[in-house]
Amino acid sequence: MHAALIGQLTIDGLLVGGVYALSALGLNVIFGVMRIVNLAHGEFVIGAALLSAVLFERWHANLFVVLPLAFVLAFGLGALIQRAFLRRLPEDLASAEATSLLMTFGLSYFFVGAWLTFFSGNFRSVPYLTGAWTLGPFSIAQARLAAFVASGIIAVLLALLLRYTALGRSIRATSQNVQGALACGVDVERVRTLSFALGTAIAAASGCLLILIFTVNPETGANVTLASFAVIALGGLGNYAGTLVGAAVIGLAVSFTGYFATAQVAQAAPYVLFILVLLLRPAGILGKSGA
Amino acid sequence: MRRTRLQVIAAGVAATAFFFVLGGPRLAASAAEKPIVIGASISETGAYADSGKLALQGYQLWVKQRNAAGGLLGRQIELKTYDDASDPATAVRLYQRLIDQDHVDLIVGPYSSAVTASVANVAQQHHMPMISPEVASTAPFERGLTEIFQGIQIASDYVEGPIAIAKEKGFKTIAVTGEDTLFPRSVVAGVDDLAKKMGMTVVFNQLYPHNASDYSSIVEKMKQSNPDIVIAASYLPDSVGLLRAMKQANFAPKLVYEGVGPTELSFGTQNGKDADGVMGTGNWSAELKTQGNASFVKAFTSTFGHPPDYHAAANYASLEVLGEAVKRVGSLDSAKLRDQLATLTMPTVMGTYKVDPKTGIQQGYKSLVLQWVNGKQFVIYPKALAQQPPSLPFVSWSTR
Amino acid sequence: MKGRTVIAFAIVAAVLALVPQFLNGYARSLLYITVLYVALAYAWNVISGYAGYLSFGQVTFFGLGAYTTAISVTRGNLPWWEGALLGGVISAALAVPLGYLMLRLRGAFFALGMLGLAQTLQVVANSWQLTGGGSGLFLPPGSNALPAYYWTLAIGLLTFAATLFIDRSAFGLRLQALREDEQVASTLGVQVTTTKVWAFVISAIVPGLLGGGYAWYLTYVEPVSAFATRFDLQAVAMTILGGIGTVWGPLIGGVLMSQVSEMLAAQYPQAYLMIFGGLVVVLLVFLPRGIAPAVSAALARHRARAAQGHR
Amino acid sequence: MLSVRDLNVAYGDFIALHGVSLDVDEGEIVVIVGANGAGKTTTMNSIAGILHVRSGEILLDGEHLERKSPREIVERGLVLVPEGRHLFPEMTIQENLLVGGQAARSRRNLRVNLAAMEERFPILGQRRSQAAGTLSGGEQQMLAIARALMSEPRILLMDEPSIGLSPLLTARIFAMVQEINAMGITVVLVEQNVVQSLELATRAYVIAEGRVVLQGGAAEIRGHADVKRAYLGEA
Amino acid sequence: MSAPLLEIENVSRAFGGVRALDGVDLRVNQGEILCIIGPNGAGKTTLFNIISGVMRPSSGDVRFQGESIVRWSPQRIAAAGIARTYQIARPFARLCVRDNVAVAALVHERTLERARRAAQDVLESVGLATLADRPAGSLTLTQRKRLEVARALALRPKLLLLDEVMAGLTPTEIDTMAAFIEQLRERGIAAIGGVEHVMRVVMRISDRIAVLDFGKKIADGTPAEIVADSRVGEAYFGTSLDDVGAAPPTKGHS
Repeated sequence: MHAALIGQLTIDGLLVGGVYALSALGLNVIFGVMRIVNLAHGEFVIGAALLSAVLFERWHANLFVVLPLAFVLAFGLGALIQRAFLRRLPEDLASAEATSLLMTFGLSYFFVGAWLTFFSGNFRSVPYLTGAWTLGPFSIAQARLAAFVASGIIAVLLALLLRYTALGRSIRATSQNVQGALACGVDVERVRTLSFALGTAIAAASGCLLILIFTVNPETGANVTLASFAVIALGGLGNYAGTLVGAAVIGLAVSFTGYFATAQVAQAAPYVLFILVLLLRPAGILGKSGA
Repeated sequence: MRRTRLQVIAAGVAATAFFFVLGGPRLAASAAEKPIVIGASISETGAYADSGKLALQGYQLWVKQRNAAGGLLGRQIELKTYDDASDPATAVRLYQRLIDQDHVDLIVGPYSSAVTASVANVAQQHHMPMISPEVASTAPFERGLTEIFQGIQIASDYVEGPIAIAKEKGFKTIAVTGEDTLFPRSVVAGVDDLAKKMGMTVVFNQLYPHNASDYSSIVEKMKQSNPDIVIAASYLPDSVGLLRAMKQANFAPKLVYEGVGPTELSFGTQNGKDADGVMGTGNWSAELKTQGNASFVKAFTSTFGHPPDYHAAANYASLEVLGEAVKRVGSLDSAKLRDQLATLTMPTVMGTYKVDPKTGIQQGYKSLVLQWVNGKQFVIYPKALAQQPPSLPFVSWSTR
Repeated sequence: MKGRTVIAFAIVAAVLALVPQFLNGYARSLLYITVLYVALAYAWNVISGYAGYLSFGQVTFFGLGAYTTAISVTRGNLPWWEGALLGGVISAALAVPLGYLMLRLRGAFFALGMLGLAQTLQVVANSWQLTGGGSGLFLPPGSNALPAYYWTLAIGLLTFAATLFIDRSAFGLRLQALREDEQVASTLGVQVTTTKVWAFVISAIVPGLLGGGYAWYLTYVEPVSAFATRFDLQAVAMTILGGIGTVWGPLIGGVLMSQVSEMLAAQYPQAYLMIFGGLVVVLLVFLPRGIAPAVSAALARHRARAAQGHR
Repeated sequence: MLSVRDLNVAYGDFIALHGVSLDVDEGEIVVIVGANGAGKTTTMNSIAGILHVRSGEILLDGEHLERKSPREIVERGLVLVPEGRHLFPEMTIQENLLVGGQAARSRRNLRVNLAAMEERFPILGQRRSQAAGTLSGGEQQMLAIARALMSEPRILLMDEPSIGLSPLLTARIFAMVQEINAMGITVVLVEQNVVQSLELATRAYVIAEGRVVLQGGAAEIRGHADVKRAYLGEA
Repeated sequence: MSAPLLEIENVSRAFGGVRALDGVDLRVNQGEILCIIGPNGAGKTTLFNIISGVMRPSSGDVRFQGESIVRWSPQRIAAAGIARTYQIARPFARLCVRDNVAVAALVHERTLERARRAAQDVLESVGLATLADRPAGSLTLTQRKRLEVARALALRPKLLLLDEVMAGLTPTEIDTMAAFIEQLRERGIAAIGGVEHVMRVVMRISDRIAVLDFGKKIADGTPAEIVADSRVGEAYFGTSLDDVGAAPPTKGHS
């Protein structure tokens, strides 16, 4: 019985971890290319989550319609934000990093307000694939499995894009060495716009999957941002494979603390892990070493 | 150089002060033809937005009907509301604004316990009596405040029903959970004693935080404690989340009770068939044979295009009471109104309004247990008001 | 010069102390909130403006102060201002070890770490018996907002004086040096860690003290509103509007923004978040240094012209 | 072929180049020498479009480049091998080369050029799926040059290709510069290794404090007293 | 003979797998001028980082006036009398020139006012006094180099670490800087200069020269000894020093 319980908690944790991983991947792509820590990331996740909830309520639009739609919308929105604001970050304030932080902090609240206006403050969820499959002593929630599989597919597509296409190589080249990319004639401005757009679109995709599992409202974006950063902090900034490991750890931590401690502890688990990792590796998480 | 700057600052301070002074006292309305203004803040946005909107419509309907019937004291009535976004500090400022700036004649309560708890102090300071139609927890009333009155059933009554039903069926073990905020806490506060009295045992008792988004762990824990019945003191979003997590964990106890969440109509739309069998505590039902209830439901539905829920009913009833008190007093004198509200006993769509004159805690309204059966809500408790007997046990997920 | 500063300071303080006597409760409340936000913005400006460590979690100490006060009053039967004072002391005491830990982080990680800290404390408040969990704590209903106002005003004035001091002292110069380049500052003999921890403590003690007044004003403390990062958004927006890392920035930005925010909050509470957030973004593009430097530059030009005229 | 007129470049308030002018004819090897921080790299980066030019003209075959993006400049056949190589350390050697050959002008020959580079630099072929960061300094420099050649440049700007390399490797790099030139590619070379670079150059410019202080044939520059004094350590 | 001012003993430092410094020994005496020469990447800056406390060595010891300072913080080392400049000048861009120097002067002065006065004096001595109120970010490269030196001097050091202090200067300025460094000797300040090129000056001003190559010290001696060392020529210049026409030392310290 006890082993079965551990197994069940592990399954639950890993399946959720898949969605965390996707959200964190989006954040990681943006950081890699732009060196911007996007504090508004969670808001893009939540925006898409709420959109799919509303579309489901109104027209029973299912995931497979909403996800591509949200992806495209977010892609456009991301490109617009990069073109209109992030590209114009002034260089004379304390540092480029400070300015980008302040700007994305402002953006995050802008979108909290926007989602409150569009979607109201209601907590929403999508009652789609609400059942579970039984597998021996374990029950596997359909929604969780679907979200996990979809996350995996998107992550694999992203990996293929990064590895085997000219755009993907340009993105990686720019994130590894801007000067080098410029010297090779890579259109770095375009790569930045596309990367921010892509990161935002991935965030949106993860939002569409997250809402299958979680109940969210416009004000829960900050939690998602922090959880995604916790994943990256664990896995290594700019390290895509590490992201998966980090996400699994966060998923398991939430699942196990939720059971063995309290729901409150589970809620705090990503932050606490995040702070701990930061404190143990204050500079190290910028490094690409590790898993 | 420094002096110039300080002059600028001093001028700024003076200008700001001037702004405040000017913005402050306005000439009070003297003409009797002016409408009576009732002020309130409502959570149109924020965590409680869903219910807040229905609550507001309850107020609006009463004002509309009253005006059509000639108003109050021969004057028309105007409702002035702001959106407090479910934030206590904002609500406090808004009530001060309503009272000091907008010079409303009467106030009624906002939505949610947390907001009301802070606002009650403002009412007290300004000696403005206030009925709170949304605060089931008694804590805000036990602080020695003299101006607030509870316009809804008290929270600790809620679980009596489901436990009585469970007792009748011979269920023995209870798992208790709920959101860790003021109201749900008061709902489950007495559950241990009650269970003991009924010869049942609480095998699990743990709350989850506000803003929780994933309920799988807490459900897994409840499942492990293997209870006969689950009592969850939850609002709409968490009751939906909990139910879904129970389904995913393939956890089906014999009785599922989920606080106030299941009384909301969207509980049914969000859960579909999964809602069947779930119980909740209602303060009101469209089927209730209280005075004016049938016509209230009809008027509400035709005005807003959707049926009312208990928020709408409670807010509507509060204005019924306030209107009656004004009529009896014959003026807007707040001291007299206060005394009137403390002692008044009258029928409303919610039942009989009657409060403890010392604390303002509600004594008249009785709570109901509702159950979803085939996509509809039915009153199943107390027996005198029951539309049908409880449908038990809860059907296992695999056989639905 | 010094004497004149003191006199001007005293006059401003006296005016602000007397004004509420002529105001109704709502206007007092508004004045209180304005002074509160300006003081919070000043506190934020020390760690984020002068020391260059952007924090989106100073509300941690605000909530801590509010809770300390509520607990002292309800469980310790202390007068509220003693509780508020205690809140300041606890915030300062906690800020020292926290500062040593968190200030090892840089840039985004410090900012995120502080955000996470605020969330963590919110969870603690939510789950602890002492803090009343999610139900929060009720304070005895107060008679009116005046005591909270005077408390906040006094702390606000002290914070302003502290900023003046920082701007003109060796401590402030060291802070700015480490903001520009921490490593160089250290090789020039600046006690980098001590200096920035001090700045952090100042930025913590102020919200710690103010939180108590807020608890008294609201008469109710609960986790969500006590640790709302919106407080930090307000401080950020106000300081950027006025001028980050300047003496007058938080005042100018704070007074302007609280008026705007009050107008918006009553009718468009969600739009108000949009406008605050959007304003931060737009300001960073078009007026990144804020109003204060622009005003000083204009004043300097004016004075230069006047001086030429005299000659 | 390349003509730079009165180039001014600033970093914030700091002016890095004061009216630099250069001329490079087709087929030449032009070397730019000068002390650390004199403005050599700034000049190269400005020509390649990486730095924003405050004023002045950069003409390639009569076409203005000074407002063009780095990408547009590469497309016109002017390519920079930047100082410090600036490889993509976690991408494989082959991927580095592919990024180098991505320009529209050379894309259709991508595979051919890749094969050509692997043939010319056998080490790059042998280690094609190894991360670039694992190469030694000399190999990295070769990769940087090969990456630039992938876009079929007409004129190659090389910024300090011998930096940090042993004498032996430096000699190989210089030999390579001559080979590249022999392929018909015009070369502009920035070097601190004044003696050796002047040996293979046709003409030279000396830059100090953001200004061209001397220019002329390589031999002439070698003999110039000021240069000896400043850079060769002669009194 | 008195104990050396600074002793570096078997210091190594690795980054990842690369050894930036490999068992380096060095001594600097009171008032002595030591130049460390070596190509870019030879380990000069790493050595300066270790002496000034910005970096810890992987192994080995650094003693200043007989005390081990490898565990000291940079500010403690600075206050004890070791000042440094950075290869690429790093002014506090948004502070004025005077305040840039005043930060360092605060180590010895109690009040800001006095530190600013002391700073003004130092600025006088390096010829930046007229620029005292300008933001440091607006200085030219040469002025920034001077500001670096001014800040270091404001610490009233016993030992000055000058990282590539000649780099980017014109021949005339190099002469001025050389004269300045020689004058340090008279004031009893020892100096370690890291130099990549400008052999002419190195030969003239140094009491001793150490040569670093790929993290290893390959030679250490008087200028005359270094010129005579064929290994140095090979490693550093790819040819012997005679070929590049390095002048013999003008000062006979041998």
